[in-house]
Amino acid sequence: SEQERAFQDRIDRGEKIEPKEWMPEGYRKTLIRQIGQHAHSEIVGQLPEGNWITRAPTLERKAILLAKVQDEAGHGLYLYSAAETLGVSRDELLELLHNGKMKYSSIFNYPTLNWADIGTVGWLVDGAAIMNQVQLQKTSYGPYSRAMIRICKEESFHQRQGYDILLKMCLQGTAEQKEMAQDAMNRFWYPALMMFGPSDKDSVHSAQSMQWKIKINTNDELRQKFVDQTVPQAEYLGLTIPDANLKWNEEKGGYDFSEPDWDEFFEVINGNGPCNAERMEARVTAWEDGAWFRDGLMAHAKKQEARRASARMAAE
Amino acid sequence: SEQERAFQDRIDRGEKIEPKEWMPEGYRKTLIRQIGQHAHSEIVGQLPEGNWITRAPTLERKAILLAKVQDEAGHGLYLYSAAETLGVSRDELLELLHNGKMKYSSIFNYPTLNWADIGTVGWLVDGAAIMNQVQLQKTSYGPYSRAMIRICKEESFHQRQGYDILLKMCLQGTAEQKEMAQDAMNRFWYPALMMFGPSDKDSVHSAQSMQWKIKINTNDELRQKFVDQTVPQAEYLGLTIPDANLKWNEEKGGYDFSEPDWDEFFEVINGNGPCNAERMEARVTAWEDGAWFRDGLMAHAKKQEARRASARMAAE
Amino acid sequence: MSGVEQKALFDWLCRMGDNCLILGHRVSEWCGHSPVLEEDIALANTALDLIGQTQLWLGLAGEVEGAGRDADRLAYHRDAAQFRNVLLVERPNGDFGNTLMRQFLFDAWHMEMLRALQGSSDARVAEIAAKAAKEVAYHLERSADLVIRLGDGTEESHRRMQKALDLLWPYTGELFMGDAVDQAVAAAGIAPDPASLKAGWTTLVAEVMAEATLTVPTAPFQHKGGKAGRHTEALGFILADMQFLQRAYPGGVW
Amino acid sequence: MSGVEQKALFDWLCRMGDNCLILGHRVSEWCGHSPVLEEDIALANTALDLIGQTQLWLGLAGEVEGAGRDADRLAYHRDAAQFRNVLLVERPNGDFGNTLMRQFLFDAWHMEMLRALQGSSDARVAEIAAKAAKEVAYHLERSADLVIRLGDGTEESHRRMQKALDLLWPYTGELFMGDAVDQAVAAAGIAPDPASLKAGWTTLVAEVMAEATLTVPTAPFQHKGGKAGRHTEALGFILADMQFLQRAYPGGVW
Repeated sequence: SEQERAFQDRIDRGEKIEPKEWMPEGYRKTLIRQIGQHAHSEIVGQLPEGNWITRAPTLERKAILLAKVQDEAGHGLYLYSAAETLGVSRDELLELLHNGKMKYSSIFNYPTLNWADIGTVGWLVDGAAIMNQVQLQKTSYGPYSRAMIRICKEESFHQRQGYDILLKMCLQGTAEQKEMAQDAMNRFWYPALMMFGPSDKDSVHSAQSMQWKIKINTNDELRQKFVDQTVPQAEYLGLTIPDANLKWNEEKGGYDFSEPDWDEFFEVINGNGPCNAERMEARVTAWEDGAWFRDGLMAHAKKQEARRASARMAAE
Repeated sequence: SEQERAFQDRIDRGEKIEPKEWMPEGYRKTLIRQIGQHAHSEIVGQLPEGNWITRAPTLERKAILLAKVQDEAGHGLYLYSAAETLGVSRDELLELLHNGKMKYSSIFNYPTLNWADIGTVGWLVDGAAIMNQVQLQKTSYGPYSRAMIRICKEESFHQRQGYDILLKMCLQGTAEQKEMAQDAMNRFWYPALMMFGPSDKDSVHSAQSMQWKIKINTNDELRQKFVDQTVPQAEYLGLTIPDANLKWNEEKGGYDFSEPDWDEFFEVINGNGPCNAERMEARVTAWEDGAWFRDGLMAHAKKQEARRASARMAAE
Repeated sequence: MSGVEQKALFDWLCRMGDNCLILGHRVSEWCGHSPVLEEDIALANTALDLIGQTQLWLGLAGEVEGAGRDADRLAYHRDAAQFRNVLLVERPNGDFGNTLMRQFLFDAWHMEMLRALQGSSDARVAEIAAKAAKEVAYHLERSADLVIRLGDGTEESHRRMQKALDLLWPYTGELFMGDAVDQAVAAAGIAPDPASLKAGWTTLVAEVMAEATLTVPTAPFQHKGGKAGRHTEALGFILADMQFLQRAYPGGVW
Repeated sequence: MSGVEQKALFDWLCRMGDNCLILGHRVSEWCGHSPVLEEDIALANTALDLIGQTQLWLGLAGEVEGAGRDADRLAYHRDAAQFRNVLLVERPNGDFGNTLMRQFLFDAWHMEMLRALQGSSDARVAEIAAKAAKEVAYHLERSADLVIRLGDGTEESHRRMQKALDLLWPYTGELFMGDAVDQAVAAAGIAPDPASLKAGWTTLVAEVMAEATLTVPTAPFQHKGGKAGRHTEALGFILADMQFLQRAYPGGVW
């Protein structure tokens, strides 16, 4: 249609789309799905890291981890707000999460099993997330783009803190600590690669999203960039990336590497990951057990409103 | 009355009273209270020791503690059975426990705070219990007496195991371990002395109970015996009994010692001990959460019965 | 400072630090499990403040002791009997209402204490108190507000808050009980006599509970022991988690 | 025995021992909290048997390894990644029905395994298996019976047992998955190929569930990892409690 063409022209000129402006239904839907998933990922993402807060090995590490998890909840808040500008409430989105109709990043279905996992999640998982998010600062939807700018600042901080945990463990720590770090690397490498989504040729939504500048780079581009950035960091730590095919390719100016096991990826997406059931149970339980709390606050607000109203009436 | 006199004569001759035989209502009531409290003490007594099963420091200690707690549950079973011969069911007694109308030994309202407490509970608490129970083997009510004979055999085993924990910690252990043991002694000494009940002059039920041979020795006799037995054991461990007045009295051939704080005793009896609320909550929760389990078994039994009945009918 | 005073000051600083550490631990157990996202944020923030305060108090305790123990050493290498926190802060979280009530009852005391400590004769103590007071003022504002809203919310939320208040009440008395340690630091002008904080606390609690339509319990029995290292059975389990890595990997670098 | 075989045997013995240790731990968490006194006794007895079997398996593992580690050293001084139990046994207790269902699913496998092991080429293994089999036969009889009675009890007990079965089912597959360790011990005639136990287990489970009026799930997904040291997040917390004293008091004598 005329409208759609005009919309695409604005996008192509690099203009930002704002909440009240016209947009194609598909654009709105795609954004809601993407922003909602991203928001859900932030709140579910509290769980694997929260798992180690009570066991953090020093007071400083505990404080840093608390701050990080707090940031994640904050990111969730920004993102739900961005989604709300598209006409969907946080409660609606949460209901879709709780009944399994919306997803969160499948990385959070992997368990955190030792303290090095906390470092590795910061380094690899936040690293991959940032790679994704940096491009999204340039996304065409204004509120989303602005949320991303705020988020990116904090995330890069998290990534450095994660890497710092591993620096300590690998370069100054005991042999056992280095083993932990290698174990974490072995478990998180491929799931981190999966975070960019399936290869472009198998990715359903990619082309349209790129045209709308909801995505800027392809999955494969981002994955390649991530590997190229990560390999030297791993080398510095003295960690081995669990990929026998990993090799510098002079010609392309990047590393060749093995694809993750996409069957596993789709299994995990479909509920069959190590922690899917626990993560969902934790979130649903938190929500259900908290119903009385939310109801209580609501009831109090109504009482206060009624009191103010009758005070006004009495005064008139 | 004639009957009462004849009953007392039988007691005085040392005869045992058996379930179906006539007995004064007061005798029955006193026995129900005493046996019921004793049974409740066994099951509540699982909690402070159970608290350390998952943290027992060696596999052998864990096994010994499990066996001990299992024995205690078993003692509970014997005692509820003995009480049932007096016409009161286990469920009735449990209801009285759960609604606070029946008590259990107040010693179990003290927490177990370190591993030496497990040794100390075995040595002092089981030691005091045995002192009580040995005399009760001669009690006039047959089923109670027989339960006590079984129980005493196991208890003395428990006491030795408790003492053995302390032998290891005090004679072979580190300075920290010995400190733990002294800390446990400091906390458990007076509560153990309280286990014999208030001084004879303040004890409400004692005279009648002794006449009926429901009790054989007085509270003060038993307490003295306990102190005299325990002091040299403490000395052997190198532990200090927290009583500046403790002193050998050549004349009486026993130790002089300080009375426990009876105000504390009555406070704890009346619900104001360190763990009263937790202990009751644990028991009531176990009972309530287990209702579906008991109902399920009952329903299955009825179904089976109905099936057998209809099978019989079909066969006829 | 005499040796006795130094020992008393060390003990007293451990009490301040351990209160923050253990309450921070309990609060952090909620992480990702609270009833609403804003609470996840607020709780993480509260825990973070408390852990920060722990670092300051236990750091100073280590300095005062002069035996080479820093805040981490004190946090991670003492067993339960060496911990000096009041029993209130180690109480299990229970439901979210219980957690909030515990927080309010503690915050109300904490604020009184930190206010008084800003006039401490020990400049280091006064400085930590001034910094902490800013954070705790916010904790208190928030916990008081939520107690009021939930107390005067639905029947269900009222019931839960009253139950929480009844359960926790017997653990508040310890906050105001003094002992030789308290006397020594009070005599040195370092900290107030704990009993002197009671009037302010009682007034604030009464006000908040009145607005929350909750009934302040009157039963006199109060637990004690934490300040002297006699804790509830809960603390050992807290420490088993908290200290696992430090205990299991001696010589580790984190 | 070659070095490879010895290493495989050590690993395999740790699997046997760790299954017993971790399940024994879980079961013992019920102590004093079960729905009825007879169950308190039965659970303590089950836990006790399992801890006894742990001592035998891990004791032999230590001997085979020949590095001076005894059963206690193995139980108390390995971290989660060195544990070799299947994930099933570390699943949280949940309600009492979940605990019983986990016990039955494990007992049914355990019995098949111990039966086969009595013909082991390693006399020490056969001997432990013979002793354990007597105990486990009783565990199995009891857990099967309770699953049947509760499955075919009230609507509520049926619902709970079905839920437990559905939740635990994805953790049963690991019992029958083989790897290099399994192949090595099977090749040496020490232990059966895990897959060979599946038919017997499946038949028994099907029979019991039919009598219990419960539906055996058909979803194919199965968790794995425990046998190779990749556990769930639950194990770390189990070990933090279990190992606290040994970790906190090096050089202690217990």
